[in-house]
Amino acid sequence: MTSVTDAVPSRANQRRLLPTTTPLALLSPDGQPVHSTSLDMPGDDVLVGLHRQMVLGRRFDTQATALTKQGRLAVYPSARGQEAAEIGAVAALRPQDWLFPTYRDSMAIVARGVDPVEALILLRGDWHCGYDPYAHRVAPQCTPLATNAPHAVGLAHAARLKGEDTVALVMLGDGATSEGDTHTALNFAAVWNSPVVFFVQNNGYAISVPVAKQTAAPSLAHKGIGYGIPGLLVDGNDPAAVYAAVRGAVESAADGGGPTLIEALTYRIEAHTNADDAARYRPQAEVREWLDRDPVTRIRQYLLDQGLMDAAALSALDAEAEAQAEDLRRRMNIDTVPDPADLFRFVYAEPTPALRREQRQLAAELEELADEAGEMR
Amino acid sequence: MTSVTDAVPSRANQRRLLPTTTPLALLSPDGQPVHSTSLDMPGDDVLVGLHRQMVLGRRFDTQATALTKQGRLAVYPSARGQEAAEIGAVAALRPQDWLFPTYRDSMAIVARGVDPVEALILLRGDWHCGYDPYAHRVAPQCTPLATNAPHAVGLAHAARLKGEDTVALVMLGDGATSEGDTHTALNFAAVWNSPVVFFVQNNGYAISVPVAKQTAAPSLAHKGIGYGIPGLLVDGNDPAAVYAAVRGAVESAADGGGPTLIEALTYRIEAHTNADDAARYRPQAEVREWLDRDPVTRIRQYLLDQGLMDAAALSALDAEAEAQAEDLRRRMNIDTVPDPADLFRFVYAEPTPALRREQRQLAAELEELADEAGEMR
Amino acid sequence: MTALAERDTRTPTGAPTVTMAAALNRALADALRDDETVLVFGEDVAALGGVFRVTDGLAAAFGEARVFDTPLAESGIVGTAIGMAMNGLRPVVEMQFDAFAYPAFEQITSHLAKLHNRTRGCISLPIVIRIPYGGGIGGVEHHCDSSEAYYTHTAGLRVVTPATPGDAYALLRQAIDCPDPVIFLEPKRRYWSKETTVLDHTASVIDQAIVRRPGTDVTLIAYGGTLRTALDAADEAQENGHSVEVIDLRSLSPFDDDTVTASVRRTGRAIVIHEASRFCGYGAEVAARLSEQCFHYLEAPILRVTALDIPYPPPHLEQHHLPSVDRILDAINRLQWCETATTKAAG
Amino acid sequence: MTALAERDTRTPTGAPTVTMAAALNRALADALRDDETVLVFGEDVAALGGVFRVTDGLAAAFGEARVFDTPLAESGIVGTAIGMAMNGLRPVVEMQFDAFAYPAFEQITSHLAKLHNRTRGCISLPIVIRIPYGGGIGGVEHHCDSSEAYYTHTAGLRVVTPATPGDAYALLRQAIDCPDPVIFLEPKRRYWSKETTVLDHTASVIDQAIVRRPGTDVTLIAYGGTLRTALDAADEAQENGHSVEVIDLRSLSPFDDDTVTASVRRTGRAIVIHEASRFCGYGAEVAARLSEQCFHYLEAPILRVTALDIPYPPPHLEQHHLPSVDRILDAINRLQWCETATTKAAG
Ligand SMILES: Cc1ncc(C[n+]2csc(CCOP(=O)(O)OP(=O)(O)O)c2C)c(N)n1
Ligand SMILES: Cc1ncc(C[n+]2csc(CCOP(=O)(O)OP(=O)(O)O)c2C)c(N)n1
Ligand SMILES: [Mg+2]
Ligand SMILES: [Mg+2]
Repeated sequence: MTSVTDAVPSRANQRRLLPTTTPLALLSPDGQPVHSTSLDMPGDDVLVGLHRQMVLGRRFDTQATALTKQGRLAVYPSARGQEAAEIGAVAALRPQDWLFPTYRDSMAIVARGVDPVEALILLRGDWHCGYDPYAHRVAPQCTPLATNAPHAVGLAHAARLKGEDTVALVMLGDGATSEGDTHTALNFAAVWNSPVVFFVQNNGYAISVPVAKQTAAPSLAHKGIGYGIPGLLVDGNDPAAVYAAVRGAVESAADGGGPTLIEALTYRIEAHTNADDAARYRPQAEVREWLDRDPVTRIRQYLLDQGLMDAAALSALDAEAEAQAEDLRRRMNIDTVPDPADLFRFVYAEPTPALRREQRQLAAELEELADEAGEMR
Repeated sequence: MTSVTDAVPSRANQRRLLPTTTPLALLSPDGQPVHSTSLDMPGDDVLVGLHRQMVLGRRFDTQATALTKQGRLAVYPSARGQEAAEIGAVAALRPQDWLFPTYRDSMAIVARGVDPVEALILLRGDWHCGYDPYAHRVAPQCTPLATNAPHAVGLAHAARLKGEDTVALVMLGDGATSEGDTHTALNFAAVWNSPVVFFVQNNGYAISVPVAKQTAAPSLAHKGIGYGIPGLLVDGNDPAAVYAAVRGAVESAADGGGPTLIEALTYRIEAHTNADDAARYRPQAEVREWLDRDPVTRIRQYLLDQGLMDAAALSALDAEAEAQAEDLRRRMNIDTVPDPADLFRFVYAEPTPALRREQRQLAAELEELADEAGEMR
Repeated sequence: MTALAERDTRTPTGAPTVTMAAALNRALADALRDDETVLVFGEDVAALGGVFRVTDGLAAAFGEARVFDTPLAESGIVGTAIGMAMNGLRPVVEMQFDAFAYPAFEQITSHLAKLHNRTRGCISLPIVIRIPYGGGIGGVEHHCDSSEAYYTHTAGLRVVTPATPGDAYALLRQAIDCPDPVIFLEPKRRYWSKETTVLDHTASVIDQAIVRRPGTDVTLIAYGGTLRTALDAADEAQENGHSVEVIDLRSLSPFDDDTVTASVRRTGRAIVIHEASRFCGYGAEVAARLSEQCFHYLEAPILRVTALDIPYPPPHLEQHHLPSVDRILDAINRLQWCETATTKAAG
Repeated sequence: MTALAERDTRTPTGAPTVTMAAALNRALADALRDDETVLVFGEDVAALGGVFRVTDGLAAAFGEARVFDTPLAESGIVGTAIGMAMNGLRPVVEMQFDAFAYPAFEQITSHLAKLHNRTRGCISLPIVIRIPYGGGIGGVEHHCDSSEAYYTHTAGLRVVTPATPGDAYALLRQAIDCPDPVIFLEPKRRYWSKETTVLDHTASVIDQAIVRRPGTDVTLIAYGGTLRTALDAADEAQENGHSVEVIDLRSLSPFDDDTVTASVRRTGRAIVIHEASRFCGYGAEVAARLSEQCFHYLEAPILRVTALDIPYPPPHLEQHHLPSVDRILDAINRLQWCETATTKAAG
């Protein structure tokens, strides 16, 4: 194992650590290429792939919202409008890397390869996590804000100790940056020089609270220097820029360059969840403004202009998205009954005697109910 | 009451928020005046007063350490070597301001006017806090690291809501800056634009852990910009610079300028407490280096050079310090027996029936013991 | 429903029908109106009116200086509330959900509970921490914890929980007026339960349990979300010939020994009911102290009907976790009735 | 004393005399030696060897990659430990003092205790959180809390506490090997108590209570810091003609019902002893479950000898707070001996 103290970097260079005052971008809102000194335009295949995942992701997201209306999901926090950030960040990860998502990031999880139904088991209410985190290296979606950040740092630090080439990317919201665990995780990662990417999706709100009431900093990316971590401010609706920034951070971390803090400026188009009423705290005009800066049309425009896609390919893609949504709808409409025995199986590696007693009691109760039901027939 | 949202400042100016790369100073280590563009040399009377308090403070501190050897104090965390920071910060406060000290800051508390014996009741083990916090506007010495920071912000915010001209200064150590509550307090203060001064004494260590393992930031003052708070890096062994920096921060806060973060670079000459063994983690040579940068001799040299003090005044001051130490020794050597009834009086505003029962039981036990003792005679 | 609307329906004589959420909203509005030093703050309490709308309309009615949203950090909310109370204000803060109060645990345990004692009473902290708690609403993980035992074990805190709209109003008003810090636990699944009552807080309820239903054979001890379940069970048990007394504790700390002990000594049987897990749950204290204080009066051991000793389950399994009328009836049946019969016959 | 020195005195046959601190140090050294995935980290555990010297010499012996100091944030220590365990390591972390674990409360309660359950067993968290706890050492506020009840009420955590050097070694080794997260509570005031014993961890102790002293009239149930007090009280009580059995729980969660229930059914009388405050303390669970499981065997109510229901007192008053031999003897005398005599006579 390599030593931890070796990792402590010499006092960092101020310039390198501060973000640009305007967000980094590679594509203008109307899809025109923007010259950037610090980011390289991803290859065509990457851009085509990003667009594809964004289209599929948005369709998945709208389908999930629809499923709440049919009562198939208890609740769903939509990432509509954040497709560039969700997809751009995940696409930049390598297979051996880890993703630490929040409740908001179902789209990212599915893009990472998790089965959409498994991704929704949490929100359907069948179990707390519906997928095996090790299968695609995706941690359970985290609900207590910012608490997944130290997990990412610990996992990444362990990878370094074990000599594995693994980077951990943790997703955080603008509101989550106010929690103590964000502070703690940034600090531990910096001192340990851990291969971690802190990816903050600043979507303007923490439920009803606007960023202006969350921080008085020039930007959330300006928090980096206070830990000796480079902070990048990126146009979060520009998938090319998000991909390039995250990719650069992943490569730097993998090369022993330590953690990076990336703030992606984007916007939450839907309410906080389907249960929320956004009209109480934000004007519709603001939403319209952001609809005009739509991330999907932005990259689509670029691909069309560059001749990297044509109308046929587009409709094929839309059809594919439709088919996936159809399949998701169908599978989510199958009634499921989680096994009550699961309540006791996983509290400890081995159920305690007391838990086995409780399990027997519950089984007996359920039998009794079944018998009563039987008698009624 | 004034509104809170009015207080949210516009996105801050980057330049204004970053500290200087070298610590601000007004006096060189050998006591020569240093020109500064940002700090003004305090008036002669102020400097004489600072020196006086530092001499008295150091004598108090060495006396307290001596009292631990005589078993009169359970433990004592010395501030020796930090006199410029402890005294410079407190001297800059106005009567209506509040001080939120830590266990390390007994010297500051006494300089603020708290009776030395009352200040030591905590460490003598008679009660958790020996003074009335409202008498001199000094919060109880705080042990759980950084937890006093949000208290200072809340008190200051309340003062603003009530239209009072009160600034709260909270003392923190370098290690405490790693705790979540430092983050939370800085952020709340910035968003609320609260009149708070965050005064971090970077004395090189958190018990045995050097600052290099605590943070990878260029300086702790660099944390300010991440909250939109100006960060100042000050030579913490220069009482003139500390006073001027804190005074400026207090005035700015009082004028509605919001919070300031000040890092005072200093050094803990003694072990963490008398119970600690510093030889386990730091070389004596390092201590010697800092002894050569002694804050008291530094300002003394300046006062002598400027003819603001003469040998007679010096020995008079030393005599005064001796007399105070003598008085402290005498009063601390009086045996005290805290009243067991106090255990129950203050848990709630009114003791609950259950607590009254427990109190009666204890009283009965103690009577019984007294009788037994009597019988033995 | 807005705070103002609520206030309009208020008449000296007529008794309005209110939900618990509306009663709490009214209590906050009335406290803000009656006491200039009262503040209400937390996450999403201003513009949104709270995720359960308990603070609905308050910011509009009383201004952003007294009702405001904070940055997203519970330890900052409680920590700054402590500082404000040190400076003469009476903060009423909201933790959005039970499990999201945990970041404030250190501030609550090491300061809120202890500063008055630490300073020999110099510093008073008249702070109310409102915490929507418990399950039964199909909430996902972290939104359904019953965390009362963490607070009741901490000396220096008062812990109260209403079970009815009327008590919600009275308890919250009295909690705000109380010089001690109060952990105010609001049973989520009762937020929308209605009661027709005049909202009034003159009669002391903050440290007194109340007999909700008189009975002679067995005492059910419940609070917050489980009172309704206990009352329903009592009605069914009546049909099986058991006369059941139901006590609503209201104050979990301090504990009202007089009311509860008197009842159990009369009935000789008792069952404690709560939504929290059983092991080291609040019911353990109730059972332990009653077993001691009523030892010679007990015809049967004191039973506990609680949630299982597992993390809170996902929505589709929570019905197996929570105390139910059936489980209470089963417990009543296990109270060794025949044995007493024989005992009584023998005696 | 250094870890290496300790290890040198170790011989296959001879039984060394060790303090609890030395036994814990040895357990960590042996675990680090036997299992490459074990890490030890926290505040001041490396160069300093911990404020109680429990990690003394480990950094020198095993290197800074496996034994290291962290930045000063308990929630970061536990949070990163969780991430490391997700990646196949076995972190053993130290909270410097009981009350300083509170900043990690959310990580412990919402993640450490629940991730295995949350992921249907996919993620295992074999993490040990060492917490020096309890008082009796003249420590100032925040350094003397007995916080076990906060953890024992949280499903998914194991909570163990040794009372002797031999158990300290065995329990810590087994806690480190255990696939479940373990809150390992070290009774501060026993750190320097000595025992002559061969340090061995093959016999299972992690979920079994042990009868430390056999007796027939009354069962004293103690753990950690209060076992010594209970044994001393038992000796004195013997002189007053009471044969006292003393049980050391060792595992607070899960609770060893078999051992304890068997004893209490035999003796018919029981007293639970702990340093934590009484109200909703761990003793409440013990008394509640024993009152239920041993109802027909009890000659007297189960009593609790605990600390007072107050914040931990300053050093010069702590002797009034803690359970003492006298208080245990008083409790034994209150166990209604005469009454039984008459009962027995009558029967
Ligand atoms: C510790 C904690 N406190 C409160 C909550 C309740 N809550 C859930 S989401 C949310 C807002 C989070 O905003 P942000 O971090 O910006 O993420 P977004 O929802 O915008 O993606 C809040 C307050 C929580 N989940 N965890
Ligand atoms: C929350 C918390 N964790 C741990 C401790 C134990 N502890 C007391 S002082 C100290 C070091 C603090 O270092 P620093 O903040 O630099 O202050 P200094 O002692 O150097 O003045 C530690 C770890 C504590 N008091 N509070
Ligand atoms: Mg957001
Ligand atoms: Mg320090």
